[in-house]
Amino acid sequence: MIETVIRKRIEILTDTALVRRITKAIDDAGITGWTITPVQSGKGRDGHWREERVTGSDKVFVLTIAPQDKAMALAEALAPSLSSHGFLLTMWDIEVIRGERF
Amino acid sequence: MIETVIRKRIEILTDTALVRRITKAIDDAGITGWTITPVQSGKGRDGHWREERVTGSDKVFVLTIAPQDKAMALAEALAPSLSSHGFLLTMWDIEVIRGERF
Amino acid sequence: MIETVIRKRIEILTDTALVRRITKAIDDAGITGWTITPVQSGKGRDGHWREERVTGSDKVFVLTIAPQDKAMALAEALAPSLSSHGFLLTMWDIEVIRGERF
Amino acid sequence: MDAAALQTFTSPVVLFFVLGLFAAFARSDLAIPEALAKGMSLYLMAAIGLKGGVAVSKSGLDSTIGLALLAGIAASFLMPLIAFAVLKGFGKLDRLNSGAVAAHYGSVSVVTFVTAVEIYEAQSMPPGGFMVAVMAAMETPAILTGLLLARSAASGEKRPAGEMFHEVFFNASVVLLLGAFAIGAVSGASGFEDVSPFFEAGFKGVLCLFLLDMGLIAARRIMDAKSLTWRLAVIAIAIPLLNGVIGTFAGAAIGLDVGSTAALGVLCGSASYIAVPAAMRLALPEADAGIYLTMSLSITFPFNILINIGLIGALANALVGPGGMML
Amino acid sequence: MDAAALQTFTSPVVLFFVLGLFAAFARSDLAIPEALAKGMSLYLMAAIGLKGGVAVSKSGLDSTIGLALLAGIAASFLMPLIAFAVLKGFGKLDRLNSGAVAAHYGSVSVVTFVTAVEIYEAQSMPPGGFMVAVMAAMETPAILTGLLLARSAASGEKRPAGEMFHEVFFNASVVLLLGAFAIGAVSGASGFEDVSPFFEAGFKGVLCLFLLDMGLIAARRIMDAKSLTWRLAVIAIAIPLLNGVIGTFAGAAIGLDVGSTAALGVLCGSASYIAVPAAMRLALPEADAGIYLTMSLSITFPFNILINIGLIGALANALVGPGGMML
Amino acid sequence: MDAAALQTFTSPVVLFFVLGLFAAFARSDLAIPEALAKGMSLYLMAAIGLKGGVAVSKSGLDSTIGLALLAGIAASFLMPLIAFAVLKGFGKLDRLNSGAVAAHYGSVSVVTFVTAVEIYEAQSMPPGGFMVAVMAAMETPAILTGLLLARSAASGEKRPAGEMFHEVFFNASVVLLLGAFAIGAVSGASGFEDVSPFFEAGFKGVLCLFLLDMGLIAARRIMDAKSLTWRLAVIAIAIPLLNGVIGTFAGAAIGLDVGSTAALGVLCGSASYIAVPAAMRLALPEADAGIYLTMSLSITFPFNILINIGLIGALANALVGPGGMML
Ligand SMILES: Nc1ncnc2c1ncn2[C@@H]1O[C@H](COP(=O)(O)O)[C@@H](O)[C@H]1O
Ligand SMILES: Nc1ncnc2c1ncn2[C@@H]1O[C@H](COP(=O)(O)O)[C@@H](O)[C@H]1O
Ligand SMILES: Nc1ncnc2c1ncn2[C@@H]1O[C@H](COP(=O)(O)O)[C@@H](O)[C@H]1O
Ligand code: NA
Ligand code: NA
Ligand code: NA
Repeated sequence: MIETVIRKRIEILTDTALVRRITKAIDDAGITGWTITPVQSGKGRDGHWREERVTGSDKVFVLTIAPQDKAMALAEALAPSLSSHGFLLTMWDIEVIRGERF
Repeated sequence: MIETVIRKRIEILTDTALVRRITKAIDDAGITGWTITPVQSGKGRDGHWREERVTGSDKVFVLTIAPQDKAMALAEALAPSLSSHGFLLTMWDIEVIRGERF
Repeated sequence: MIETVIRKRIEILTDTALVRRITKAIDDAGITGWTITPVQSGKGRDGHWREERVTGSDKVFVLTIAPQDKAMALAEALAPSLSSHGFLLTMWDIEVIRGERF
Repeated sequence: MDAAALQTFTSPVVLFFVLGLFAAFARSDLAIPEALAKGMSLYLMAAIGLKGGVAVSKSGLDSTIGLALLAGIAASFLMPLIAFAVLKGFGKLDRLNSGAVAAHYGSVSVVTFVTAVEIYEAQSMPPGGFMVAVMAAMETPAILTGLLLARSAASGEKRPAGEMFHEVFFNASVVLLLGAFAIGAVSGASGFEDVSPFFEAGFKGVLCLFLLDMGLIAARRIMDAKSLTWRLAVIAIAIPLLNGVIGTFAGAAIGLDVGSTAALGVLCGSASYIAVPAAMRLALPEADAGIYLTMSLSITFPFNILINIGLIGALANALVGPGGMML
Repeated sequence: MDAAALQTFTSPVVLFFVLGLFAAFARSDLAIPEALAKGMSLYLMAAIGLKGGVAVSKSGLDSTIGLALLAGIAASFLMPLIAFAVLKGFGKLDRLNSGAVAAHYGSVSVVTFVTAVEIYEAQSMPPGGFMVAVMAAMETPAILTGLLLARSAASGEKRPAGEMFHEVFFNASVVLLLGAFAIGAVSGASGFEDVSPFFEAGFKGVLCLFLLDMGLIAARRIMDAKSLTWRLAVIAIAIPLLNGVIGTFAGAAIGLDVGSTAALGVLCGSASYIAVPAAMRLALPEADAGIYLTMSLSITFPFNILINIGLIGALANALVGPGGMML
Repeated sequence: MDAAALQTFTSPVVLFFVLGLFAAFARSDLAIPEALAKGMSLYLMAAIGLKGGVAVSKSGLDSTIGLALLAGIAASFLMPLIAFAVLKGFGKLDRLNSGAVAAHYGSVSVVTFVTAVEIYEAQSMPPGGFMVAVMAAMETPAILTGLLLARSAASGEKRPAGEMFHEVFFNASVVLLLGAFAIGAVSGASGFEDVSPFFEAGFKGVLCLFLLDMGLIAARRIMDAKSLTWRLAVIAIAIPLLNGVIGTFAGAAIGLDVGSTAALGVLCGSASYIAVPAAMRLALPEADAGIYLTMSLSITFPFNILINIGLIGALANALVGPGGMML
């Protein structure tokens, strides 16, 4: 049986224009890496929104895998921006193989 | 320490053509929003399928975050279509910050 | 109340060029299907990487839903490649409806 | 017809399609990004619509055009009936899938039409510009017939009729084709001149790359196909032959010129693989997409491009060409 | 001006925009893939930059060009002040959102400019090539003014000034416009000849498809708009009218030819919906994107394309055209 | 040669590449959507293949063409040996990475070739159309040599030889280049005429935008590069110089015309950054992509475009040009 360890997976929905702030926060939290995946459209309190790269109004998911403590530090660091910038942050426990990397 | 609350994250794989039905069901369940992310290809019982926008046979993920009761109501509402339309629905518990939004 | 069953969701981040090996491993593990979603960019030990389809250096997520035993068999089968090929594998428990399909 | 048939196989447009088929069968990893394929299909529709509109702004409207429109619409409504009977009988498909497939054969394929226009123009029998409007008019009526045929078999919620009609009239390709047609008619030859380097000069080249992609898709699909029986494969060749002949005779009967006669034949013989599949996903999700897409895209489409366009051209020539039977 | 105004509405470029509006309002599913829309906007900027540079390499630099640049930069810095006052007063917007919206009206819309150039060229009053450089220079100063106006209202972290200045000078569209302009100036007419089939002949056709997409986006956005009041809608028409008049008089005052005068008017009257929204997301994330995008993209942009370009052209003609008041 | 060298730097094609480098170094957010970049690279390969095929259909086949093909294939097989020795010795790379990098330098870069053809045509020394076939033939043999060299170092599963051979012959770019070449040869000048507005007139413009993107990618990659040593940077310039000279002498020796001689030099001097990296990911996943991509894409590619193409052209001229040494 291979060994797995528990880590947190954090996914943050954010405006493309603000990605650098998030990834900087991830780096600052001492997390080893991140991955960005595309998003097509969505609806929130602001009403329906569509991917409109022409007007620069598109969003992406930034996802990162980190040990519990670093994950909480990241969430803590981002919390103030969550309301002002309309980020959406979700996290949950996952199992990873090669846990020493994260 | 920031506070997190537990919500359900539901992800539904569906034909692009049927997205409106899903998002309508989400709105009807009283859930605050949804996000759509692209899908490239996949294999299921129907055999290998590729993103073929030319023939309109592409799929997307619709994901939505909701409290337990609304999530179950949504799953209940979509259940009949699951077999007829070949949706794939997965859900799991996540922690969110700013839980009052969902 | 509809019935849900617990399955494992496995997501593997991999080079596009290596996708076929992963899907072959999934098929070999007797899992019913898989879905591929796009990835835009990321940072790991190798430094910042961007989606560069021109040079073929892009990545995707391969995700598959399977019962516990088959999921572990898959993880076991992929483990050796994880270090040599730089895959990133995460998995967690989810609830699915129509569990008999997976 | 020999020289003409040969010409088909030395045309870069057709050869790129063959290259796509070949590359897919050889399991090459050649692929066209979807955004680009989508863009090319929008371009082709805008260009063909514009050209048609400009042509009509020159030639004006007459009763033949009205007749051609009526014939096209009638054909789109009625052709699914034949297909349905054959699919249920010889094809052994159930009512639901027979209806879904039948709708595809009543509708049309824009790219088949466009390729036929290129080929007929090279054979000095250019179809009239108004045939673009006929094509747009034929796209969606078949959907209604197909649904009526399948309906009693479909379980689950029925879609409101309003939603269906909206789709028939405001479907993306109908809007773009007719919109560009109207723009061409309004701005006429002088307005078109400015945009013609883009929409006219580039046309065949874009068609080459688009057919390369279609070749890839058609061949890859058939290699994955699971639900296709030999009976269905036979039908996917027999129906375009039959409908092609019907359409060509109809064109000759209402007095169209030779190019337009052939074009009507091609429209009748062609099968939709864009608008109708999308509609069927919505209206008849239980129908097997593996069947209707494989038949229309992987068998009928290549058969039309490589063989049927040539046959229909020859028939039209024999009927209303120089020295034709019906002149 | 009647014939000219009519000409606007028979130009395929404008008609495709109308088609886009129509398709979106009719809730058709017509859509242009984003990668393509982005590509077309890069193409349009590269092409217009090149053309401007080649024109300047022919005509050389003179003091008028310097004056035009100065006038443009001054306008971009100052126009947000007027807009800000109107938005806070009549528009009843708060300080933060007033500043954010004002920045958009000080900056420019590349596509509005490009469409105006096409229309004025068809009316035999082509703007000078150097106006491309004026446009590039006008894109970003307004961002600074808008931020200063909004700043005291903005909570949270302030962005370092260095980051702001970097964005003003190395913004993607500024770099591409000025870079292509420099390439055109360096390689001149002979170097341009080789690439002109792509960048010149294809230009209007690409503009057609791009405006089709803009029509779709503009109309869809306004149908979803929630935060738009009638006061804001009125302002989104009044400001381009006012700024257009100011810019046209400024152009006449510094002695520009009739086409360049009109072009300066259009630049002043147009509102950014690419560079400035992106900057506002970064610098003023609390501002409501629903307001500024809907105003600039869904009201001002269509108003400029369909009406204001024509009005400004007529005004420029009256001022410095043949027999104009100021000659 | 001075005028010719200068000409390189007033060519829009090269200037757009420089603009891309500049924008990336200035950390501008300018970016080309990947779908578009992929599409442009497919377009360039289809166009160059077609043109080559049409040229051969005019000139016919002769023994020189056969010799050029043989020389190219031999070079692709053998050049990795030199590179491997240098990389292990001077470069201090391990066996595995030396083999992986060596494969890149044995193979070719389509865009370098295409740019060279544009530049040599402007200098009135157009390479022969058959050089496209030579290029296609040179793409993949180097992969085999590179793998043999690296293999003993590679751990883990070995790939079946069949899979490797399939990739060598049915690699996307090989299929597209040779397929389009065959289409050009079959349909000849008359068939090409129809599609030439798209594939010929648009060619240089597309190349401009593609090189803009390449400049962005090359510069951004080197700014992120971690594993690059100064020794490797020196090698990434020395090998294209050396291989360029070898290829040019080989071309002269087998009696190619001056343009084709230079083109063979450029093919030998260029390094793959598409086909070979993709193959290495599959076959040698443990090799460091940061090394081989940065060397071939961020150093060798710009060096070839900006300097080496000019040098090789001058050498070819000195050898077999008018009054050349070897005539
Ligand atoms: N309950 C939800 N589930 C999933 N995504 C959501 C939800 N609420 C908001 N979103 C996403 O977050 C974005 C911004 O939401 P808001 O800040 O509410 O306007 C929306 O465009 C959606 O993509
Ligand atoms: N901690 C992490 N969280 C999320 N994604 C990661 C993480 N570490 C690495 N990655 C992703 O995995 C890819 C390869 O990582 P590496 O093998 O460390 O170079 C990166 O480009 C990222 O996309
Ligand atoms: N076990 C699975 N894991 C992940 N995705 C799946 C799985 N089974 C099916 N899918 C996805 O669901 C789609 C439809 O599946 P099916 O309804 O079985 O044809 C496939 O194309 C896959 O993208
Ligand atoms: Na038909
Ligand atoms: Na303005
Ligand atoms: Na080489």
